[in-house]
Amino acid sequence: MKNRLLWPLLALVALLLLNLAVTPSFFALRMQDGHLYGGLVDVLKNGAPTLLIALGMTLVIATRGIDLSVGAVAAIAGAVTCVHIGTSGSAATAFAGMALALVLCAVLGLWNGFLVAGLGIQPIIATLVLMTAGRGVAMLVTEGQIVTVNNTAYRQVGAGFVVLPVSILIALLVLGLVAFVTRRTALGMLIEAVGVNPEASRLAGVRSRTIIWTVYVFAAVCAGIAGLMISSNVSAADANNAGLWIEMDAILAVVIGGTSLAGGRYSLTGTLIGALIIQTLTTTVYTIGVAPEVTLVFKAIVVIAVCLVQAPKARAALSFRKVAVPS
Amino acid sequence: MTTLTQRVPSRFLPVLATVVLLVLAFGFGSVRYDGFASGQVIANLFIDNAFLIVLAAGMTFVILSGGIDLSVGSVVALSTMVTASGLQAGWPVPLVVLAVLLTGSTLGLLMGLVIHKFDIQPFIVTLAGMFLARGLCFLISVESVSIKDRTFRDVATTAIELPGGVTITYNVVIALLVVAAAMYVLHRTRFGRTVYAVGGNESSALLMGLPTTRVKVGVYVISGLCSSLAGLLFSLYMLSGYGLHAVGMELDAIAAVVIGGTLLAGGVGYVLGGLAGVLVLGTIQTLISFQGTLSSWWTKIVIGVLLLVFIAVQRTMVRR
Amino acid sequence: MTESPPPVVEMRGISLAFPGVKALQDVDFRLFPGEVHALMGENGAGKSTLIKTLTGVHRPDAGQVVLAGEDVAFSSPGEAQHAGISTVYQEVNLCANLTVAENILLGREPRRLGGIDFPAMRRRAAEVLARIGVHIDPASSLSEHPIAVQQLVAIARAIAVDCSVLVLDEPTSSLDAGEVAELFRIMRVLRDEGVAILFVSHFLDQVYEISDRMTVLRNGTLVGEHLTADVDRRTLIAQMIGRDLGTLEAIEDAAEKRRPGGPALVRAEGLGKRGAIEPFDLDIRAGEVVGLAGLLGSGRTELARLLFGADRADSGRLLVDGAPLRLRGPRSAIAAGIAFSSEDRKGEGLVADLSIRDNLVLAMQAARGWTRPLPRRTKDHLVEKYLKALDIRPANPDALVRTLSGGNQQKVLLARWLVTEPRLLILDEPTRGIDIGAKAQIQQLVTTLAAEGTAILFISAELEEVVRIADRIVVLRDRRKIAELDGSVTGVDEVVELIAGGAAPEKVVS
Amino acid sequence: SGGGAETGSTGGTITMGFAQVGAESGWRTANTKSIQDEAKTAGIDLKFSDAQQKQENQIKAIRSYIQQKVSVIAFSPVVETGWDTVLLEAKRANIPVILTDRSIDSDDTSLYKTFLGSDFVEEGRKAGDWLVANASGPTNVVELQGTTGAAPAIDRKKGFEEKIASKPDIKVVASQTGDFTRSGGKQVMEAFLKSQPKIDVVYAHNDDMGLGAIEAIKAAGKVPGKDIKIITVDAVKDGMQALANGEINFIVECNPLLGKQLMELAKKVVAGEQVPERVVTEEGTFTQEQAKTVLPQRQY
Ligand SMILES: Nc1ncnc2c1ncn2[C@@H]1O[C@H](COP(=O)(O)OP(=O)(O)OP(=O)(O)O)[C@@H](O)[C@H]1O
Ligand SMILES: Nc1ncnc2c1ncn2[C@@H]1O[C@H](COP(=O)(O)OP(=O)(O)OP(=O)(O)O)[C@@H](O)[C@H]1O
Ligand SMILES: [Mg+2]
Ligand SMILES: [Mg+2]
Repeated sequence: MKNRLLWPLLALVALLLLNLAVTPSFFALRMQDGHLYGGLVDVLKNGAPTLLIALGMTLVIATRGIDLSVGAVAAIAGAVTCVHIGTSGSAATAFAGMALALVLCAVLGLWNGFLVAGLGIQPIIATLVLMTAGRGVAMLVTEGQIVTVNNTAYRQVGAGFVVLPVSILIALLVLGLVAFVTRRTALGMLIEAVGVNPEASRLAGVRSRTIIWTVYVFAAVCAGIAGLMISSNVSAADANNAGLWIEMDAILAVVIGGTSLAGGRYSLTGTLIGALIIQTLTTTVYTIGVAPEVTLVFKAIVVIAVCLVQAPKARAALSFRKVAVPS
Repeated sequence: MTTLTQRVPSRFLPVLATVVLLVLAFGFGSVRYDGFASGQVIANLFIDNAFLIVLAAGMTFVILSGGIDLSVGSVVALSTMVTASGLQAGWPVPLVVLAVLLTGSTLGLLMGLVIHKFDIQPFIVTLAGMFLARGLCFLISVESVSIKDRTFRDVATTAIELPGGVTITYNVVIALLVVAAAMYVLHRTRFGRTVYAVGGNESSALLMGLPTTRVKVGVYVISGLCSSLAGLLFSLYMLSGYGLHAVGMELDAIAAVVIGGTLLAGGVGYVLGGLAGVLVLGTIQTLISFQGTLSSWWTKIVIGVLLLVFIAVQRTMVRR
Repeated sequence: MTESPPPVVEMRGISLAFPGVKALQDVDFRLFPGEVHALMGENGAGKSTLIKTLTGVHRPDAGQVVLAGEDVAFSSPGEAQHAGISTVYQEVNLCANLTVAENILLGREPRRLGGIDFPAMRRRAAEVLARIGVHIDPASSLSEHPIAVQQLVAIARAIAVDCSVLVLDEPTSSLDAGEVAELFRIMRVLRDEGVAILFVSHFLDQVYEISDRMTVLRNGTLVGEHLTADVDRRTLIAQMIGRDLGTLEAIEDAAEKRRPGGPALVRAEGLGKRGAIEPFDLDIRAGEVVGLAGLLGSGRTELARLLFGADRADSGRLLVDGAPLRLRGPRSAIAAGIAFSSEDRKGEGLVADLSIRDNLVLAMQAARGWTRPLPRRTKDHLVEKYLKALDIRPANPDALVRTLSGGNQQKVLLARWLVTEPRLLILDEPTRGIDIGAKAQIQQLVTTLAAEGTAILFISAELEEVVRIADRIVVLRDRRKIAELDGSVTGVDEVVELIAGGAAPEKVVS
Repeated sequence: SGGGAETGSTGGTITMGFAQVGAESGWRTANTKSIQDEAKTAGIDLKFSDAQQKQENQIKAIRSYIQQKVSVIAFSPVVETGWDTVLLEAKRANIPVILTDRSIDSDDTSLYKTFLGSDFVEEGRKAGDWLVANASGPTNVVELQGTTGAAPAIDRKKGFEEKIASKPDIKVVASQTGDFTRSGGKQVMEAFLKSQPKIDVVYAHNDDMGLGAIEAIKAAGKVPGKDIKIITVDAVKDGMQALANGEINFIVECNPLLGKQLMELAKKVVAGEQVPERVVTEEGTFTQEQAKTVLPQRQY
């Protein structure tokens, strides 16, 4: 387990070192007005929404599901909050708006859970419905405009600091919470059981529906919080672009982190590393000045390299080791 | 529905349910909109989605084997780019076609080999393939390139007259041929049946002594080939090459295949299901454009709702 | 017989280690043409691993494999198959989403005009199935059939081609006497044609009946190779388990018939499900072992699933302690104290990718709900207790169940339900693939549990076992309950007659 | 296939089929709204469809308009290329076509009647002109590009480079795509601020990226508009506000309110009147002072 995470971690470090080579000040941290600044802080901060969504996605994937709607849900969260805040500058309005948004996200999660666990629709199309319609809803809320707000309390979520950027703290808090809840209660084990063998789990008396329902709600709430961060970061709700394709990044983070799309055993730490790798990759592209037209090729190469490094078979191909067939 | 359930083997039900739904949707459209009840509207469904039909056919192979291919949309874009710039550079048409098909299959082969040899999840490998193919487009040119070649234009604009004054294009013919070929391969050849076996249970298939390597790599070659062919059809359809063509089309292809009743986990499904899925997506779009009064956001919402109606009704029909 | 032809398969000095386990150490093995060679050993001794090393599933760390005089190193089972080694692996390894015919013939299907000739394929599949006495529709999907039929299909696949070596890893674990006889008949025919047959089974009777020679493994090492005629059971068992047999026999005698009185703990009234089992009545009292006897496909599993709520009944009702219980699914059954250990441990039983520990506590944890995790200490205590009680090897709670040998997996499944301390324990083929030491252990466990007041419904393809430990036997035929025999039954013959439908059925009908 | 131009007009009222690209930005939404409102005012029956940013969807929509026999088709081409086939069909069905926002690349100019819209290259030039006029000494520019491959991104870059080429002091030291979004602009700018030792000017291909860059600059403890000058394109309301506040230094307008002109053209085209092949929209540029005066009247 520890060993399994070693290689992704090395890949992450390698990427960071690449940045350091190009920008010598990349690792430098500096305090300014009690805020911590630096390249690493930026990576964490910008990676926070992806990380949050990837956390929710990890649990969904562990149950053999997938949630494509997270980007749309994030957009809805931002839209609802910003429209609720409007021109108000009061903290109370901001909190009410955020609470409203998160409750709504939970409802959307229930909806996904209903389609998957209740109606038995394949997760990918069940959530495709909300992926498409959800963005429409977000635009309906904002009437297609970019809604700009000017609310200091709301700014804190995505752009505020308590020494570290608040978004990092929130993401780490959620990570800790999920880790605690799934590993200290039996939830994690039951999720994995449902993901590996749904029928055997059912016959062992596991409430698989409730569990599936729970993970979709959790994923939606995570997406909601991420949506708040994204929108708060720029103090505006962009229904069309907020969280666009973030589901792909999140799934990629989960998969790089070593969780199989076929469900079953998952690793939250893996997801954390995966999300950081993805964000570092993006940041690297910006810092080392990869031309936009080469960006995608660069990303493709890095992604493949990262995967090859951590694939046991690829390493085994170099050093001669026997390869056992899974049975 | 009970009589239906009894007479038709249950595995055909999803496809059948989809077809019934399509008929219902067309009935609804004809009653509601002028000009909807015409053969040409149905023909347009095929004309406008020929490339998606081909993509879905290739994707069916991959999904049946338990994999997924996210690169198809980008490979379509790359194919249009290769076509357009090749023609611009004065290459003869057959050479261009060959180059495109070769590019697609080679990319598929490479992805398949990486997936199989190094045991990396198809999702990541094909996602990297997606980046790579689109990146290559931009390396060729960031701007869109027009196709001015006469042969190409002629093929693109030729209308084949069907009885009843309905016209279709060569694209449709090619797409339907691909579907037929895919059906043949999947159902009548050892390769095809092994695709099902691998998707059903890979380790069993291996222990049964089936050529799983060939299949696991082969499906990506097929999907790559289909993507590049779809790219050619797309070039004919658009008469241009562009790096931003077909953004997100992989999702359409996957959705079509899954809507048609193919299990994402692999092992269960039909090519015809994919075709039906494409037609469902196309019909939703046609209904919306005939409505013609929806704002951008209502368009999205209605697409989602119609999609939901289709899959939920299909689901209840299949459930009995 | 000893010296004449050279061996067709010779494995020399084979060693193979998995992380943490040395599965094989310097094992030699020879297989001669025209013999049935039994590979013997306890659960986890390395039998299946040796077979998989032969057929290219695993690459050995050391040693060589010689086939017909040539060094071979297969890199996939497909290659081994092409070289003439036909194999039935221990767990059913077929594709449930394909038809029976495809499962038998895929890879060597008859073709016409470049495509598969399906009618010919079905005809051919039906022929092969008929050879082993199975009559099912070759065009039906494999998933429609119970595990035993799937096992027969796997055997059919193996004998559908001409081969020089036939490997059968516990092919009889789910079969009843009739099927076993058919299989043996075929094996003899093949042997006489010169095919070398490698046979694994934990049923000593079967081994002695069919095999000519045997190789014994213990803990991954070779103990010896003998002609079957040269070793008696006592010696063989002593070789397999590495100690004397005394204890085992004591256990076998211990089972004595009891007839507990009292009201029914669980009572089925007209419970039935169309197409699966006709409505039946059944009483099970606390402290009683009820055996279910019947042929393959007679509906034993279906009956058990109805009692557990795994399938929903469409007639009748179930009473627990005299009060009707609405079964909405396994959960309500579990809540009422009913446990069900499925015959299909791979598909419906174990969660292969989880550890032994998680699998052991799964049912209990599910019953408590996720918010009330079992305390770490309780968990460790339980796990330790059952690892020891059932002698599960390796005794490492963190080992993934997937990596256990077949018999040890079965023990884990059994332990999962024992942990919940059920009032009614339904055991569907609990001794499938379990070695004879462990089998005796489990039989004793059942008797002890019954003595402590647990009601047990015991299903086994091995009739002797049922007769030995059941206080009462319910006989099924053609998905119908046809008789109930009380403790006075002494011999297997009596039951066999009923099952086969020869004798007048209603002997002691409830 | 026969039929005259009048087939389209059902009972005198004009039906217009409009195939919009999508609703990817505030600019686009304002554009859509203007067209919808003006159609109502002009008494034109508008059939609107949103292509969700996909050219093939636009083509499908146009095809369906032909099927529905509308009197005139208008659309904003996402890309210059690839319209010949479907426009040929429209021509065969005798339905006149008006391009808005952007032209198409075709040898056959008879495929459309007129093109109404802005000139993206020209916008880039205007931005370049201002910088050339206002830069003193060596000037390091970072560029926030639009979506890679998108026409406005390519042209605004082209026009800008064309102009600053005249002054070797002005150098584009980094150029990266921010996908036309605020978050994109902010993230890219954050990275630039770390990797570039000296940045004098930000040239953003639209207001939104510029607004994102402002956030990043502020967070880094610098003053946007003073320490780092900012030039953007579009002139949407939020951008104008920032301009008036002194956080942006110069905005090149790209006017989305084409509705009125479009409807006028449509009426003429349907009536068979002659229209100019190219109608350029009225577009200006804004400095900080100008922004303050016009801000109260801005409608989008
Ligand atoms: N893939 C694997 N990974 C790790 N350990 C394994 C793996 N496969 C088998 N083992 C271990 O190798 C040993 C031998 O197992 P094997 O399956 O060969 O036993 P067996 O003799 O067939 O037993 P049984 O009678 O129960 O089937 C066991 O300790 C088992 O746990
Ligand atoms: N020899 C056979 N020929 C045809 N069908 C069979 C045969 N054996 C079993 N079946 C099938 O078995 C199914 C019923 O199986 P069920 O699981 O109830 O049997 P069982 O008595 O529990 O047998 P098992 O010993 O396999 O557990 C039916 O679908 C029937 O078609
Ligand atoms: Mg074994
Ligand atoms: Mg059974």
